[in-house]
Amino acid sequence: MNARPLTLSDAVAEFVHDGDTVALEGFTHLIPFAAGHEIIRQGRRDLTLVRMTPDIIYDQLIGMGCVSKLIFSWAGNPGAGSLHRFRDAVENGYPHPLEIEEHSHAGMAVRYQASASGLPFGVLRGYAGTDLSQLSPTIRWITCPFTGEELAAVPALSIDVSVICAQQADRRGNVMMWGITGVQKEAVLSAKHSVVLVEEIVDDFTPHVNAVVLPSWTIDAVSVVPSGSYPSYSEDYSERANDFYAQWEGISRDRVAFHAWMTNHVLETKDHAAFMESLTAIGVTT
Amino acid sequence: MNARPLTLSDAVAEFVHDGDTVALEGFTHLIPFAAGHEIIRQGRRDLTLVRMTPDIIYDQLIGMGCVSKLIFSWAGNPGAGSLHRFRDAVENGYPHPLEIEEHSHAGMAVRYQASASGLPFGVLRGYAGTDLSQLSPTIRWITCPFTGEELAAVPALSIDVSVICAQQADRRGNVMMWGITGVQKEAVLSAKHSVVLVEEIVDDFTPHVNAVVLPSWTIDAVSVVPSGSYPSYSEDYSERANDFYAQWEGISRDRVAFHAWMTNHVLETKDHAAFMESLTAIGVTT
Amino acid sequence: MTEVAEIDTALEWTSDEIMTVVAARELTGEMVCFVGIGLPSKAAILARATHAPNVTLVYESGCIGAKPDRLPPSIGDGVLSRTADAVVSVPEIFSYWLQAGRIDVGFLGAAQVDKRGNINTTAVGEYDRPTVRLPGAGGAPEITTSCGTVIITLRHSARAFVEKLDFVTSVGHFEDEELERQRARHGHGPQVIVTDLCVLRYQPSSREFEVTSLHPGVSVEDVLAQTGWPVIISDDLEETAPPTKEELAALRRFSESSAHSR
Amino acid sequence: MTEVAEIDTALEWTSDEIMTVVAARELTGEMVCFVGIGLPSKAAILARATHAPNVTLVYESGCIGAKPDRLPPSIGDGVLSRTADAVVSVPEIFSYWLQAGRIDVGFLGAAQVDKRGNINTTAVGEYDRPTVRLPGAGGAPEITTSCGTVIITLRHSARAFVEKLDFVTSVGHFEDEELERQRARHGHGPQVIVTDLCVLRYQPSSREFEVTSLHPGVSVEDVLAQTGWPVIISDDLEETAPPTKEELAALRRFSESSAHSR
Repeated sequence: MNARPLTLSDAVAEFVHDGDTVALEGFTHLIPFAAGHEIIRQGRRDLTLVRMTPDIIYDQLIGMGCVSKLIFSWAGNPGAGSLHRFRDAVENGYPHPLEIEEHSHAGMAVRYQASASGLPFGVLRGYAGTDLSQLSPTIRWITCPFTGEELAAVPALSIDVSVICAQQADRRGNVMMWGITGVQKEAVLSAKHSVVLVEEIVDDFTPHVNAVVLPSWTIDAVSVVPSGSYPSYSEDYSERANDFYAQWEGISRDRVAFHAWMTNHVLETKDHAAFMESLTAIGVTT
Repeated sequence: MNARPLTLSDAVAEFVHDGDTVALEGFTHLIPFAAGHEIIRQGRRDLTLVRMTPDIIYDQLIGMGCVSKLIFSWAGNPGAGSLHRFRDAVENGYPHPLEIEEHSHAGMAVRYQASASGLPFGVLRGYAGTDLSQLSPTIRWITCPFTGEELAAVPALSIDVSVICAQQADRRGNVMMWGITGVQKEAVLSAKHSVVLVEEIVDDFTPHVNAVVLPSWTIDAVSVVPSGSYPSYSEDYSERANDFYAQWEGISRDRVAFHAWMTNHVLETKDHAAFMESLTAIGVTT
Repeated sequence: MTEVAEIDTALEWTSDEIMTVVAARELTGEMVCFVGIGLPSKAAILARATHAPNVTLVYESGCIGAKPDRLPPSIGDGVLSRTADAVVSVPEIFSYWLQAGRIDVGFLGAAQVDKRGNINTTAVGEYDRPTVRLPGAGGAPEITTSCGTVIITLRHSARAFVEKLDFVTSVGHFEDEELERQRARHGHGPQVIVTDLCVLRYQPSSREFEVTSLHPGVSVEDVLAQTGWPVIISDDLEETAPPTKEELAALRRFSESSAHSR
Repeated sequence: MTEVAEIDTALEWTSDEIMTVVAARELTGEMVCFVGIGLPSKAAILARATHAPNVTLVYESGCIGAKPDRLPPSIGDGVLSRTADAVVSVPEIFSYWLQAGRIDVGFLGAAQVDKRGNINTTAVGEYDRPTVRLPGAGGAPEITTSCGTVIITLRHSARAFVEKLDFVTSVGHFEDEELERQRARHGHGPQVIVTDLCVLRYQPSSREFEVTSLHPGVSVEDVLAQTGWPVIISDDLEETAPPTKEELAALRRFSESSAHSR
């Protein structure tokens, strides 16, 4: 069945439920911030979040108490600092304890690939000698039946809904993304349901270097959300708001400042357009 | 080290040796016929040929006695008939016996992927209950360490040299192909050495849907061979010579007719341009 | 071309034509179909051109959502990549698309088939020194086990419909019930065989393919004579609806444009 | 900016600058380098801008052969994808490129390092209730084992250079000799640690990192005071060649353009 056009609010209401395992994927580029904000607005609870590189939007979801478990490989604010809400949850159990299941990037990538391939596990040369391999029940060892070599095995990810950003959808609901496309194709193909935020709908796609097209029938809903990746970026549509990433260090370090910011800009805005306006109102160039 | 520009003759002389395991990959599109012909001209012997879909060029190499073993998954002349030289070798041992190691497409694809990934084996859900899995020492069983499910395991391919066609190279030796790109990227990344035949050298690549770029440093030699894929095709450069595929049924069925054709068009032509002229001379539209 | 037009008016058809038309009818709605070369490709394109315009065609060459307006002479034809929604690598088509269970219907030909829908496309005679070496497995073993259901099409003859395959290239349904249960977790396997004589459907009760429909002018005796095992004739045996004028016109139109494209 | 120009003339430098310059010198010729975020990225870009223009930069975001003319604030910056020879998916970069052994040099930062080049980027304190939760493994475990060699860069302090890691995120060299032999089949592991005080190189004889070069103005005592284990000082101890005018100019030029791009 082809993708349906839905508002982001309707898409989140329909496809993201309390207790779900959710991947909002993106690798610096094309991070679905608008969807994370909408999940916070709708007050989802007890989510298991999956992502190789959880960044500010996961920090926000964790800090707002939406998340009970995080599956990830690198949780930071690249080049700018820490994810203080993530750290506060792990170090101090605030706002409540956060279960973590962590891997290396290579391990997470293989878990996505296994899942997208319909396999129960994947194999990699990795983890040998690491403490992660000692403590994680999701890292086991397997012997090559041809060479006898020992390799690491990791289980496929089981994801209820993946949300990604892409630059464009066509009128039939096929979506196209380009630039750094990360693990988003695998995220969509790993999930039972998927929602794609796009900058715009076009009549026909123009070829791009490294373009990835996901056919309409692999997607449940397409939502048009201009700048839906802000403060991340959409190649050829927007620039990354590096200032915002730097400022997050200050906002997120303090619990009160964090909650004030989230209230002003997320809880009290009705959608992504209003969120962007709320930033403009305080002098942020968006 | 970046790819070197070499004539096809020099590239074959330097990188394809008697006894080597060689993959001339291509999936209907971009099949490196000119390289196969040059291997025949240079009289290579005892080759192990690898390809998912051996077609006419492998039929020619087998018929000319260059090949001692074939690793493959589907050997036919699609839509047109049989590979009679391949069949003659398997059914009658002519010109000499041919060892075969066969897989399904899925199995071959996983073998290429494992090799390109530096893994000793790959896993797939396949082969269960097939006679192939009974007789092939390259199909074994492996148990998922998380679910207990039994899956097939296949060993990585070990390839000395891969030869592929691409549409373009740039001046630094990066190559770009588009249209149906098959398993050619994996073939190059699986092999110790690789040679790429291109239609032309360009200053800059133009974006194409589904373009695959291989960086110069993953390739040993780039040879400019216009229409080097004939009678296969190069999207945006040439059309597939479907007539030729149909005619091959007649040429290849008879040992004498086959040798006469190979002598006239391959052994007695000095290069691919001369091969193409020899076809024009007998009224074939190339 | 004149000849074709005459046949069209009289609504006569060749045995290959009815086989293609009847196979095409198995594709409906928004099915996603994995298409092999030859008759399967012809039937799938016909379905899209007639009653099932929303069927998605996936080719093992990596073309997803191809919309060919003529019969491609191969599954790697440029018309497939140029009209596809997405083109992916061959390893990806087998891993992320076929193995992952994203395909509703697989469409296979065969050299030999048995009563459980096992097929042979590898060798006739001894494997090590075959009398006829066939092309081999190709995508078939994983198509039969990974697609939701599978349609098999081949010409009906006692050489093709055999009691025992010379080589099991692809498993239809296991004799062993436990193996069959495991297999069915990933797809229902072959459910229908369309030949130039009749339609056979898999019956879970008998665990065999049974003849459920005879093409116009074909008798039970014709089918029995061309089947190498005592094939069960369904109690609800029907006569296949003959090809319609529209079906034949569409089939001939793109076969013609294919001939032109030569 | 005036300040920078003054320092430039006097050939003075910050401790971060000398660390970056010295790390950059480790990249030469046509090395293919896997670049992490922060100082590694800065050093790799500096190497390309000065003595090693033919070094190929590969980023875990999938950018192969990126040619940034400024310091990207993240490894997923648009300047990387726009200038790359090829952009591939993140799963592909780890499987076909890193794991396959196509990378000559990996470039890693760390929060803690020990005498064998094991690194911790996971947690300080107990794993289950850490005093400082760090970002985690990222690409590091497989970078250390799959690259030909690995360069580690971090600021030198007794908190960072520890006798025993709180958590082994990535293995440098195994204590067990048999494990170390197996590991070495896929790459030589960390060979150099560049800090703001000195350079340490792995010595197969002692199986430890030894101080081989002190930066100008740094004493052995300074290094010992900031190292949490009795680090071996090489018999062939040298003084690090100071940053040249050209190196500093290039480093400051792209740091400046990075600041502008904000």
